[in-house]
Amino acid sequence: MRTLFKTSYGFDIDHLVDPGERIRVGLLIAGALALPLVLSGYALSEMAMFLCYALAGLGLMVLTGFSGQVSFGHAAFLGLGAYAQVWFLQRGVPFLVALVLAGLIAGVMGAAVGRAASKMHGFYLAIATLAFAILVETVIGAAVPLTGGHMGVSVPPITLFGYEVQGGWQTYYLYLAVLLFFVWGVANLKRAPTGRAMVAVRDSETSAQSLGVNIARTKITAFFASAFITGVAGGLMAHQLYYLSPETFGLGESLKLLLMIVVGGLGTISGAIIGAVFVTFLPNAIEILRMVLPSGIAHQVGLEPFLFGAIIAGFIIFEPDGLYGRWRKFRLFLETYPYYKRATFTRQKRYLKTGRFR
Amino acid sequence: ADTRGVTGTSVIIGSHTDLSGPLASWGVPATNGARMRFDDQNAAGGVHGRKIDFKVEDTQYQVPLTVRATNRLVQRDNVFAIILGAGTAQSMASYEITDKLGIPNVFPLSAARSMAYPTHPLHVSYFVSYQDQAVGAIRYFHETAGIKSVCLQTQSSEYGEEVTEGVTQGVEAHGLTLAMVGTHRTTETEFAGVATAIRNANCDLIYLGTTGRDTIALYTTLRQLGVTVPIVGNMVSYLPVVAKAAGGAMEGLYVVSPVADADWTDGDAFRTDFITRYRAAFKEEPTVQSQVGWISADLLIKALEAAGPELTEDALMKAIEGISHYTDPFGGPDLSFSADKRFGGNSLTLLQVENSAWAVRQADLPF
Amino acid sequence: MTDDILLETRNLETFYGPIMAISGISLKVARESVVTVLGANGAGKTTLLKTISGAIDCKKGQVIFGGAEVQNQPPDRVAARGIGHVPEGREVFPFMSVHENLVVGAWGRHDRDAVARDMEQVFAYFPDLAEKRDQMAGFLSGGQQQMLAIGRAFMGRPKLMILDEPSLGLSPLLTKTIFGIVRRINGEQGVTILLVEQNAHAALQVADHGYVLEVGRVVMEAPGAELIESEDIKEFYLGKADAGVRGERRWKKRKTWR
Amino acid sequence: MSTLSVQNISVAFGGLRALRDVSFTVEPGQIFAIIGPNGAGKSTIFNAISRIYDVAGGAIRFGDRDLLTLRPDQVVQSGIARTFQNIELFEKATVLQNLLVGCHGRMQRNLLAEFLFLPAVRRGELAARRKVEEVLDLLDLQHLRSERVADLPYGARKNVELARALCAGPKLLLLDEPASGLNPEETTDMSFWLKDIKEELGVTILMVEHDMNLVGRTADRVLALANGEVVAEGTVAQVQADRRVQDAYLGGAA
Amino acid sequence: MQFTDAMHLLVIGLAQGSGYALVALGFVFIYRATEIVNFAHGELMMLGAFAVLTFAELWGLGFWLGAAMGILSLGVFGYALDALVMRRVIGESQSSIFILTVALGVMLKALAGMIWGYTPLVLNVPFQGTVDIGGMVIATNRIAVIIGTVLICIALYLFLGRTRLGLAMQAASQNQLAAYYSRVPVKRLISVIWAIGAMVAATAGVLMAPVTQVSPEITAIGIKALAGAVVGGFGSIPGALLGCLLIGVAEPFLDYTYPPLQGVYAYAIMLVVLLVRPEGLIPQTFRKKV
Ligand SMILES: Nc1ncnc2c1ncn2[C@@H]1O[C@H](COP(=O)(O)OP(=O)(O)OP(=O)(O)O)[C@@H](O)[C@H]1O
Ligand SMILES: Nc1ncnc2c1ncn2[C@@H]1O[C@H](COP(=O)(O)OP(=O)(O)OP(=O)(O)O)[C@@H](O)[C@H]1O
Ligand SMILES: [Mg+2]
Ligand SMILES: [Mg+2]
Repeated sequence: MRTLFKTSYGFDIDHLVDPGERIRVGLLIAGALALPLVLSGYALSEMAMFLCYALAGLGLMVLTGFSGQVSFGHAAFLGLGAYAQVWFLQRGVPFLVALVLAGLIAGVMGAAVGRAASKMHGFYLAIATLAFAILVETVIGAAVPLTGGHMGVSVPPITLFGYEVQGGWQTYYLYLAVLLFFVWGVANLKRAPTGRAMVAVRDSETSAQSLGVNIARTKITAFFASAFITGVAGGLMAHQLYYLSPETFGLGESLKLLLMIVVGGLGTISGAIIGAVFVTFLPNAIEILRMVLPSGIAHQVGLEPFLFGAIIAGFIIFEPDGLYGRWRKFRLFLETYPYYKRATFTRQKRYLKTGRFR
Repeated sequence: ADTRGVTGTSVIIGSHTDLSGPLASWGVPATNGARMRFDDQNAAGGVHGRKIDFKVEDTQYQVPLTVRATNRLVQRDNVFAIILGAGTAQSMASYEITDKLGIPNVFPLSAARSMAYPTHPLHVSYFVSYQDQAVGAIRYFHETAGIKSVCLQTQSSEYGEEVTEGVTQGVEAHGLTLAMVGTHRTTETEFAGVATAIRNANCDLIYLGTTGRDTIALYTTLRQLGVTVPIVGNMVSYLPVVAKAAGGAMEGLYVVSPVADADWTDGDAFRTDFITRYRAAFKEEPTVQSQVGWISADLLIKALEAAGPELTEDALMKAIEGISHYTDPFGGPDLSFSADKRFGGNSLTLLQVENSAWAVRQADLPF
Repeated sequence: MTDDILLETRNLETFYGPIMAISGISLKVARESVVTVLGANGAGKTTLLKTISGAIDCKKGQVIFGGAEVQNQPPDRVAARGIGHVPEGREVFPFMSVHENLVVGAWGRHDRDAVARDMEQVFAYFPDLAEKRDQMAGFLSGGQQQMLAIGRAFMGRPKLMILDEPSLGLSPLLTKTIFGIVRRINGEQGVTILLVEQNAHAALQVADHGYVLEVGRVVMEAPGAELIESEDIKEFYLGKADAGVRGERRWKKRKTWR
Repeated sequence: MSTLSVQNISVAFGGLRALRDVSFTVEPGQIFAIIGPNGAGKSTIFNAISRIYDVAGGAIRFGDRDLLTLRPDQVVQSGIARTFQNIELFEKATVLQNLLVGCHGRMQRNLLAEFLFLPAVRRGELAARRKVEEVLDLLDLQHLRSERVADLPYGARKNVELARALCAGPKLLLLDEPASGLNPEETTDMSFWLKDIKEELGVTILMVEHDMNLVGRTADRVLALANGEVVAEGTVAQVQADRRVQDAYLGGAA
Repeated sequence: MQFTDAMHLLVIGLAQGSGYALVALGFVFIYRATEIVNFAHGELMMLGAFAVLTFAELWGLGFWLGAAMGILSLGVFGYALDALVMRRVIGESQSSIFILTVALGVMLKALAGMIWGYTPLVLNVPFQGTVDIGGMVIATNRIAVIIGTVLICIALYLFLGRTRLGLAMQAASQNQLAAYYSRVPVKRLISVIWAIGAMVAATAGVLMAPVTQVSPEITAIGIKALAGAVVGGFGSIPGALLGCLLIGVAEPFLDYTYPPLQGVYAYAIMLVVLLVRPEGLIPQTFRKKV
């Protein structure tokens, strides 16, 4: 095991001070950059979708993972972003500007929700966001001149500085760049006062308040940042969906986002990304599973959602800290080998206490 | 030839459909019917020596999953054509992908106008559009019963919007009034409020843009409120369960449909064989949706045959456009396609619930 | 005489993940005696008590209660054998009234009259609680919650009562009362007491026997009266002594047992 | 220097009047202790000052500010920090992170700047970190810097909470039973720290405490409360000598 | 609108509200005793309806015996669900547990689809037909829902508040460790609660079957029930009843007044209530005393 000597406070502030971690992240990015060399067009389009989900998950992570506000309606922001993106593109706004505007529109709506929700807590907030998402869906369906209603709209292609970005590796790199930018930004936020305030609000409102954290403002900020990022993800996702209709951004999609970050590991940036990997590629894994299953079962209708549910349930039962938690254990095992002690992560019995206090 | 998805010995046909979501009651039997047709053809040596490789992807009726399914079919499985894609928005998204690559995407499991209109060389639909279904129904009741006003209740979905368009069109064509329009979310189960509103609107005909469960709930509620005017649904409500539901309370409901369930009991050899084999293979009764699947597959096979051994996308589409007055062995209405007739159906069937079953009231209904 | 030992731990080791919180603790609690465990912050007192009552699992060692091994059993089973635990830090049922809290405390008892009598007894011990009988426990003051936690354990009529810092946050008057009650239930009802207390002076006054814990080990054990006389105990645990020994001196003396 | 003056405040919960016309004044540089039986309303006074409870009447002023016009999160800006009787730390976070949140009130916040982590944000972070280290040094908590609070024993948490309150750089510190759960040795340490905080940092301290030893060593003035009403006020000796205090609180001979 | 129309809508609304409430009661009951928000509750309801349908129709046991067996088997299912699955995640974060219930819901729905298919099935109930109350024709099954709900509601309320078992359940949800120390067999108790919750859900499924038919899609009612429970103050039994009735009654009138938005009103009402009272009508969460 390496020991890192900290010689300045900067060590606690900077990203990636541990050389091992630096190498790992470097390798990961290098690997991501090299992917188009080895992947087919289909796989790259899957990757682009994955990047959209990772970004959306990152957005939800800011809200739910950091500031503890569970949202059942985040797909609404995805949808707002997507529709806004298409609307701006149709009116000739350049791609990047449209993307920022799409984020802003989602963000402002998010802030409004945050404002309204600043007095709500826990489950009430979650259900209120669900209602909000249903209303957004309804409005998108009804605002025919703006959105094409339920008939939907098709999405214009991406043009960047007058050059049409093709599917495959070009889209992939573009999306990767956007994701990396936001990962960096959110990591920054996390080490800065606002990020800390969000975490404080999550852990104890009374305590945070007594230290000068303005609860309402922190929640609104969290909602804004979260919705902004998710809105941008929606803007990107629009191009992968080719065709938008309001039902696309319904409850199922919201739950999927939530599921993603929980399975990935709440409260960590890596969690959002690992969760997206999980959710995007689980269907592929199920496909492979299908091949080895006896054909009577493999062609059973509804097998796919069933396995989807089962695998997620299994993960939560056996790995409640999410996939990121599993990875940490694995890393510790490697680092401390052969001195790894199982006991390190065995848990003592735990007991629930009421969550009806705030 | 080096056409995508076509080799000397096989041709790959794909389908993205709903096997486990809200439209599974359409997707599953249709897929089964098509699979049966393809398997039979393969057993008989395929088309021009090519076996048909039928790849089905479940979309759970979700657009994102449909996009991924289409990508898989197109990029990984390298399909030659797609048939029986489920859902309107889903198929629209799928079109965006297949059109770019010039892949035929035909006979979707949706009668929306946008499925084949505006005319596109790679799209055809085997149904009569929801609009035309509504137009046909309204014309029929206007001509036979002299209705003056219509009430409309639809789901708030693209399907609902299509129906609304059709009803509006029909109403305008005959100078009627549209007395009331209501929409509801697809998951709704309780309709007392709107039913009262509909009753109080006093219209002569009630048209439903509903699917299955909501048709039953709305119909029974309306009748309980003492509404006696004709109530008409369209092809989506044309399900056995709708006729059977509520212990006989569905008596009198009309539907207009471009397809009609075969008469399974008349001893016809084909149908008797079909029903026994279907039961054996899929452990359930065939429905009109199974017929739709079978017929779509049959149409495709006819077209593949007509396209000749040098199979290209273009040849297939030309061959489909050449189909005229096709009749199916289930006894349904005939179909024709041409360069500008992209919806195959030539007429509709009007059915009504009688003794908890669908009875044909008028075949070959024009629209 | 082993018969006289109600509770015994043998070589108990408990971990929190990789951290060993107690390492090989053996102690004996004789029937109808009062035993106290002293120790600095983080010495492992709470961990020891929790291990005894099954709230956490031990890795090694045994807990023998009334002749049977009970370690690593679910806490409700252990409690049903006759252990009443007053946990550290006022663990009441916050949305239930004081009265309901006490009713739950008597779970598993079927002698209605005796339960009613015990309830009156608790209210007699703590008149403050009687006043607040129907108030939600979560809104009691800190001290009142502490009283309620003690009363609730009492309602179970345990053979062994485990008290984790019962005087935490109680006024000087009530602290005295608590120790009076401890002595009474020990004397009158023959309840055995295992007591952890920062107020070592008071604890040692009622204790027949005492153990001193340091970083998870027992470093000293002796009858209560002897411990009071020990220099180290005086220096580090008895508030009384420090006025004389430590006074305004800021540096600390080394403990001789290290 | 600011004076805390509490004038005739009353607090009621439904029918229960937890405080009735309580008044007292804490002069700058004092250690002011509140004692009283359990349920007397001591914590309620703290909650009223930090605006967690609304008062039914009266006034609370700190220096020239009317506290009753502030939101709970603004109280710390006016120079008042507090600890809680039952310890309200951020359990899942490390000690260091807890203390950094303590600095929150004094840090600049700007979402975009933080998102991009501009140099100004870094400077702010470093300054906060230096403050935290000072406090850690003062309370001898360096070794716990990167421990998770959930893993700490009760006594250590009490100290961490005190440290967190100090990070806010208060002029007035409200401590709810700082010595509960500490053994006599640690209580002695606490008394030294309290004096250091008062003398070296010039912080005024208002504390609730049941340990008369600690009160006796440190408090300049003592207020005795019973049933929501002031019973006595004065020096430690004066209050301890009061009959009613002895009966209701100390239990005869103190 | 005529007076009889209004009365009719009122009765329908009450019945519909009762239906929501019956589902909500199950939610609330499980929440009250375990603080777990069981998102799979709508699925339990659906399973209950299917189970009864299987026994009553497919096995031909007739309605009453079928209903009894179906509801009981859901009880067993609920018990097993806790004992085998939910028990393992005690003490995990709320959001993890919530997602677990979502995943369970997905599984149960898919499973039901595999077993019974996706086409709605019809359960024939003995309370078919209509009654005529002062010129108002009301389906008997509506009245059955109202009566069933009232009875179950009273029973659960008394059970939680008045029996020792009920107190112990509440204790277990508020502070498990302290409940253990008080000898309450927390694990077993929680399994019993799941059993009861599942049985209530199954009852709801049966009573609602004439209105909804039986298909995997009926789980959607669960979400409106959730909305109702939240309006009332999540965790309160009277609150759930109140909230669900409010939504149930308001819906038909709003549908009547402006038909194009049917299905959105429940959520709109909920948002409005939450904006005014962020903790619902009967608040169940409290500011921690510090
Ligand atoms: N949940 C936990 N996770 C990890 N370590 C813990 C946990 N609880 C306690 N510890 C550690 O175990 C050791 C013993 O703690 P314990 O709470 O038993 O001490 P204690 O003697 O009761 O202290 P106090 O007098 O402060 O209550 C401490 O070093 C503490 O850091
Ligand atoms: N939020 C609340 N709701 C209802 N009653 C309350 C609330 N907070 C305090 N009380 C009541 O007010 C009285 C005073 O409580 P407080 O917490 O101020 O006492 P205290 O003096 O701090 O006692 P202790 O020394 O035991 O902590 C108590 O009787 C308590 O039950
Ligand atoms: Mg302890
Ligand atoms: Mg207090």
